[in-house]
Amino acid sequence: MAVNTPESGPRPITLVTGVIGADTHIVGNRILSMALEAAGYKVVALGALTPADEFIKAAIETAAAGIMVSSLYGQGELDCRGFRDLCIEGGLDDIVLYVGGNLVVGKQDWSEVEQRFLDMGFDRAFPPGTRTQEVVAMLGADFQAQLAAP
Amino acid sequence: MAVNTPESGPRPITLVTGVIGADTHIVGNRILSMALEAAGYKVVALGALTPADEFIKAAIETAAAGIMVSSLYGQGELDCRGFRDLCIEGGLDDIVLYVGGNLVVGKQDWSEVEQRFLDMGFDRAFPPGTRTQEVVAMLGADFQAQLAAP
Amino acid sequence: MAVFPPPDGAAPPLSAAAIAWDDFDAMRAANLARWPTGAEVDIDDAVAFHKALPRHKQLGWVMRQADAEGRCLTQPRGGFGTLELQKELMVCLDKEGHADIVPTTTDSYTRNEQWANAAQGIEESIKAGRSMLNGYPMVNYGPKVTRQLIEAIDKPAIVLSGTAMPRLTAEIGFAAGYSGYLGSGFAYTTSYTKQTTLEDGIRNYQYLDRLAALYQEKGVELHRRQPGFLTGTNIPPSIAILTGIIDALLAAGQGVRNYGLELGQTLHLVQDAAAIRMCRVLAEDYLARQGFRDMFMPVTSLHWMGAWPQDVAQSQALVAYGGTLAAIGGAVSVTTKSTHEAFGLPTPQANAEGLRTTRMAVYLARHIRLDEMPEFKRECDIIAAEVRPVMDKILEMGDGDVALGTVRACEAGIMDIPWSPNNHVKSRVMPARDADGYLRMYDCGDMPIPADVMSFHEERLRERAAKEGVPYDHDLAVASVYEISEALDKLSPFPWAA
Amino acid sequence: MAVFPPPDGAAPPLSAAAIAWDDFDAMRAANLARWPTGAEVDIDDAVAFHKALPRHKQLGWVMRQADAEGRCLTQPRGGFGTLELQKELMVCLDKEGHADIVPTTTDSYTRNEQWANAAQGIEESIKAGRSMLNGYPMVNYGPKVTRQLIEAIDKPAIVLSGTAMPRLTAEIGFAAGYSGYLGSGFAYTTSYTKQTTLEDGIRNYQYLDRLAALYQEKGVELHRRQPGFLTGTNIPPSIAILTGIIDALLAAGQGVRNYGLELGQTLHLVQDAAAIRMCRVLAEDYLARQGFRDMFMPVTSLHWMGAWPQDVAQSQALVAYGGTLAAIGGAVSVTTKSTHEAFGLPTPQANAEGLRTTRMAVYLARHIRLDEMPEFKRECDIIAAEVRPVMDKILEMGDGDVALGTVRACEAGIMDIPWSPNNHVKSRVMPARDADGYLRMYDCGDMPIPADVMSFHEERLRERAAKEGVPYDHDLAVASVYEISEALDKLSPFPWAA
Ligand code: B12
Ligand code: B12
Repeated sequence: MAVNTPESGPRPITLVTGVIGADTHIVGNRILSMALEAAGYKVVALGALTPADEFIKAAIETAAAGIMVSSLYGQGELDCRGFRDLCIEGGLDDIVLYVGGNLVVGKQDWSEVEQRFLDMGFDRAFPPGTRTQEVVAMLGADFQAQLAAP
Repeated sequence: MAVNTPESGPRPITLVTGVIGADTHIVGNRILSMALEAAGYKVVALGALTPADEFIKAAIETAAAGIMVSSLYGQGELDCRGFRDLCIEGGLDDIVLYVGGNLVVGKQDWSEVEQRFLDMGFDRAFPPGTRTQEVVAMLGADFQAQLAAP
Repeated sequence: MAVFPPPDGAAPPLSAAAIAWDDFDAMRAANLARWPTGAEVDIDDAVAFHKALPRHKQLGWVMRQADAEGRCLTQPRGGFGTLELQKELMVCLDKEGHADIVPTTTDSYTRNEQWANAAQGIEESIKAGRSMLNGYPMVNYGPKVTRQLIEAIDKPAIVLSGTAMPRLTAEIGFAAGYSGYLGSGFAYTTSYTKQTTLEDGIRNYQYLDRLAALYQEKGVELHRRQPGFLTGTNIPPSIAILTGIIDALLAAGQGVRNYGLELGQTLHLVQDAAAIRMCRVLAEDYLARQGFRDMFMPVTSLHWMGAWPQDVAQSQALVAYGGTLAAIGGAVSVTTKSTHEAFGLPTPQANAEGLRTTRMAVYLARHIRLDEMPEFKRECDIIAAEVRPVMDKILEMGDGDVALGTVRACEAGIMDIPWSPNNHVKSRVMPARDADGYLRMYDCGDMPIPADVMSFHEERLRERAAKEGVPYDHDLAVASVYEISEALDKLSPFPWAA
Repeated sequence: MAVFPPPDGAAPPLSAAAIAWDDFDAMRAANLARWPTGAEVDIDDAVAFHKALPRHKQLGWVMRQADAEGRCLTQPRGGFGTLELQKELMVCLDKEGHADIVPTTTDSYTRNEQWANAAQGIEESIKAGRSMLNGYPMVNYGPKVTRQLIEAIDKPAIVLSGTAMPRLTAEIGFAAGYSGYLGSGFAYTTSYTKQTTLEDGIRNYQYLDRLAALYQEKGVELHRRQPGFLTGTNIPPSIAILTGIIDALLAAGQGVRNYGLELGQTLHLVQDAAAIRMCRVLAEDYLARQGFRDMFMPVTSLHWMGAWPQDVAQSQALVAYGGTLAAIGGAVSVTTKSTHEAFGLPTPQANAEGLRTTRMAVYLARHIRLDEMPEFKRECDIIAAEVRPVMDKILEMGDGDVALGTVRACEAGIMDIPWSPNNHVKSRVMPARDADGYLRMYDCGDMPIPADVMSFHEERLRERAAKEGVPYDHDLAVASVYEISEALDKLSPFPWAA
């Protein structure tokens, strides 16, 4: 079941969502996608079990302004390596990249985990149990900032 | 209800038991007293809420070979100070002194707690949850050793 | 024994009647003179302080409201030897533990009115940098200083002080702004003292109850509470309920109208639900019969009061189940323990964890009720069948006066308490757990429990003895004292290993 | 998608019939050739190894024995990326956790047959000194090496491998000496895959079940198990039971006779007991109707499979209650989680703690049964009323063949799974929690649930919406996904604070 993506308002910002790698955890990603739509974004939901390259393909095709990568199953640390490079190869140099879920194996210190993913080139990483309101708020702020920037 | 103390066999060894200070925890002390009787000792059970001096008085009167002090409520560290000195004043220089229960306030490292009570002059100190079999065995061994000693 | 002074002045003969107000004034004056901080007690100032508290910090109102809304509130225990440690503890229990009711447990010297020793304990604690006392020495600090504790929290506060001598501590506690006070003459005398007579213990609590009634007269409804957990060691529901009825009648006689009844958990889901239900039903019945129709008696369920296992993980199950049992039983509040129980007083954090685990357990089970279960009804009937003949006999022996009846009934063994340290009760009654996990009576001593009920107990206990291949004797009772504290490899080993 | 290869060779049309033995030999040969360690599999050597195991290490026997003795066994989950870490983990779960059944969870690359990635994961894990994989890469290590794990423990072992592609992992696992294997074609395809067709998933598990039957033919009864927890997200009992019946029929068709059914807990005491009871009753009924009268189907209850709270203390309540629910429900085993659930794979110690807490909870509640409770009977009836029309329709659509019927029923939405990632199910069914904590259906999509049952669900859910003052819409379902994971200050705040 793919989340349908209605136009909401004049030229809405497009976002690609999906769960990366061999990860089947769709629930949070689906709820997040619903929340982003409700917030007025055009959401291209790739669903669970999505290889990294499919995110980039979809982002190019839909001229997306951001990619929301979910990883819950613990192997995100392996799956997300070089994700930013793939974007750059695809010409998406400054596309907004968020990642969230249970990003690593086991209960690890969050600040370290966050740093690992920022180093991989993600703009923001979110800890387990993050609520959608928070994500929507952050995203709004970041796009505001982008527009503001000369 | 005082545990009655029948003669068991020729000149049984007499032990004084009780719960020291303002401590009302009688259950373990009573079960211990029963177990010691079952093991053939003559038990003088002073029960709960027994001031230090009453232990010594009873031990002198009954020519006891040992005193079993219970302290559960946490204030044993205060109540047991100088217990050995009281014995010596009473002429019970080498009476066997055991102490057991929840000897201090809170969950503290046992080896330290044990040392504190050995320093106070107790021959042995027992940690929370000690079972009576263990006590009876130890006591037997210690009296054997005493007899063996020249 | 010096630590157990007789009640002040020449007292009228023991009875359940209310203390005359002018006698009471004299008694108060003498009582407050026993320690310097007594002089700080000014009841009208105290009444004003209580009235100024928001109602959600007044336990009398909070208990009534929780009962009306069908809630199960959480309350821990906790006391440390200095004001600073106690404040830190209470704030932690309030904020980190989400406690609905915040406690102050007094230390055992204070409980035994050995205030000089307590003073020394405070010093030692400050020196050692850790609490050398097992509770807060409330009398030594006095009401003025102690109010800082009430002001530090945003919940109602209750004094927990297991003793037969509460008179001065109660004056200080109420004056400090505590709106709840746990303790009663019959229950505490039989489970916390050795030589104290029941008469002395009852008189001391008649003073405390009269004091609560005095606040009531002045417009402040305090919450009094009865510690039916007794010795905490395998107390059958009927015995706990009997003590609850006795102490409630004594309190009502002094004018108390907001009186909680505590029950230690048996750890059997059905038996605990039946106990909670019948406690209130039977108490209301007996109080009404004695003419007290407006006594509010919410039931509090207590986490397992017997010996705990040393394993933190096992203890977590007892903590959580304690919340489950209270919620399903319909208790108005639950008193919690922690995973440190087997070792010593919990740290504030461990105590707060126990509260949160319990709160979650209550949330998960809040909808469940067993009312329609035949087994539940059977246990309710058994409890009633055990309580009524004993309670009726007690009242008969006192020619209708519960104070006299209780003293005489204990002398005769008609009323009895398991594992009691007190010389004035026979403590011949011996509870044990049966094959289905119910607490039964192996021996009821001289209590007039109907023969058919006792033969039911015996049959159930013989079944356990048979199952375990042990003799049917009073070791069943001793084994039942240890059972819950045993390690898992003994309690439930892998069944088929070589 | 490359990661989902079609079944080997030209396959006969899909049906529930048993795979012919000589076809099966060919299929096995091709399957084992897919990765070097496949060559290590020698079924006769494996059979000899299984027969040499003491029976208490054979899960087939252990499950039957536990069922006969009325026990509730404990089993955790657990897998790490290297042999050393995995051995340490399993020994810890056996010794420190007292686990009755010891697991090996495979990693997600292995599950998706990405063995090259798994190989890299092993190296990375060794480099990093911590597991970079979320499970044990069993195929990469192969059966010979993996036997060291079986030899390191004194309990039966089970493979946990959530995937639609179990064929090679199963060969390796059984050859290594695992006597239990979790997984099924319908449940796992609908909850663990996106594009895989039900036909492919079913065929893959027909292979696995046929392999188990082959061991049976050779005198080794293995324990197969069905993961009725599905997406773990608010699965109503009837839907879990439907998948159980479907997969059990498919397994029976291949010759399996020892087949466990797993149910994720709803966290409602009565609903879970009813689910456990009706799961077995309805499964036995439908299997008998299809001619399988000797299928042993013990039910396993699973600790909450939805989102967990971040607070360790709250999680302790879920762990303990998980044991309580399994014991009272009469489950033959309980699968445990830990207080780390919300964060990540638990450490061996945290995992062992969860086991011990659960074991104690089971001990405390082992005597309780709700059979005589009217509310229990009502829920049993509701479950039956939901399952029968759907199951009958499925069989009808397959002209008696459950494989065909299931594929067609899912296409039509007659059979549906909540929150499924799979494109071949509609996932229109929307569960939500009602005012009494029961899991109800807000929307049943195109499932033929009787109108009176659905209006009962609606009435209960409207009551909740009213109580909470929220609109009656599908946000009820979303809120129910979060509910149990909420922090206490949101879930049950102090009610009366200013
Ligand atoms: C439900 C569940 C399952 C279901 C998934 C069903 C499905 N198809 O979706 C099932 C049972 C199938 C399952 C399977 C497995 N699971 Co699982 N699962 C969970 C569980 C219990 C809840 C997840 C969930 O739905 N949460 C509810 C939603 C609403 O929250 P969420 O997913 O976290 O998403 C929110 C936020 O994270 C955030 N968010 C999510 N993505 C993104 C992305 C961006 C860009 C942003 C900004 C925010 C964001 O917003 C979302 C909405 O609020 C978690 C543990 C937990 N959290 O309690 C384990 C968990 C995620 N699973 C885990 C594992 C290991 C597995 C398995 C490998 C099997 C196993 N060993 O147990 C398999 C994986 C199979 C595979 N190939 O992926 C581990 C991961 C381990 C780790 N990271 O160290 C966890 C943490 C449990 C644990 N502690 O072991 N699981
Ligand atoms: C039952 C109980 C009570 C009952 C006691 C009833 C009675 N009159 O006996 C009641 C409810 C009245 C009670 C009251 C209090 N209790 Co209390 N109580 C317990 C509890 C739960 C079990 C004790 C018990 O009976 N165990 C069963 C028996 C068989 O075991 P045992 O007593 O440990 O004895 C065995 C061994 O220790 C050993 N042993 C005992 N004595 C001796 C002596 C010698 C020489 C030897 C060799 C061995 C030995 O052999 C015994 C038989 O196996 C413990 C915690 C726990 N253990 O789970 C707390 C506990 C002892 N109580 C405690 C406290 C603080 C109190 C109170 C101050 C109130 C409060 N703050 O909770 C009051 C004290 C009042 C007073 N003045 O003493 C604390 C002590 C704190 C500390 N040490 O840091 C404990 C540890 C609970 C806790 N963690 O807070 N309590």
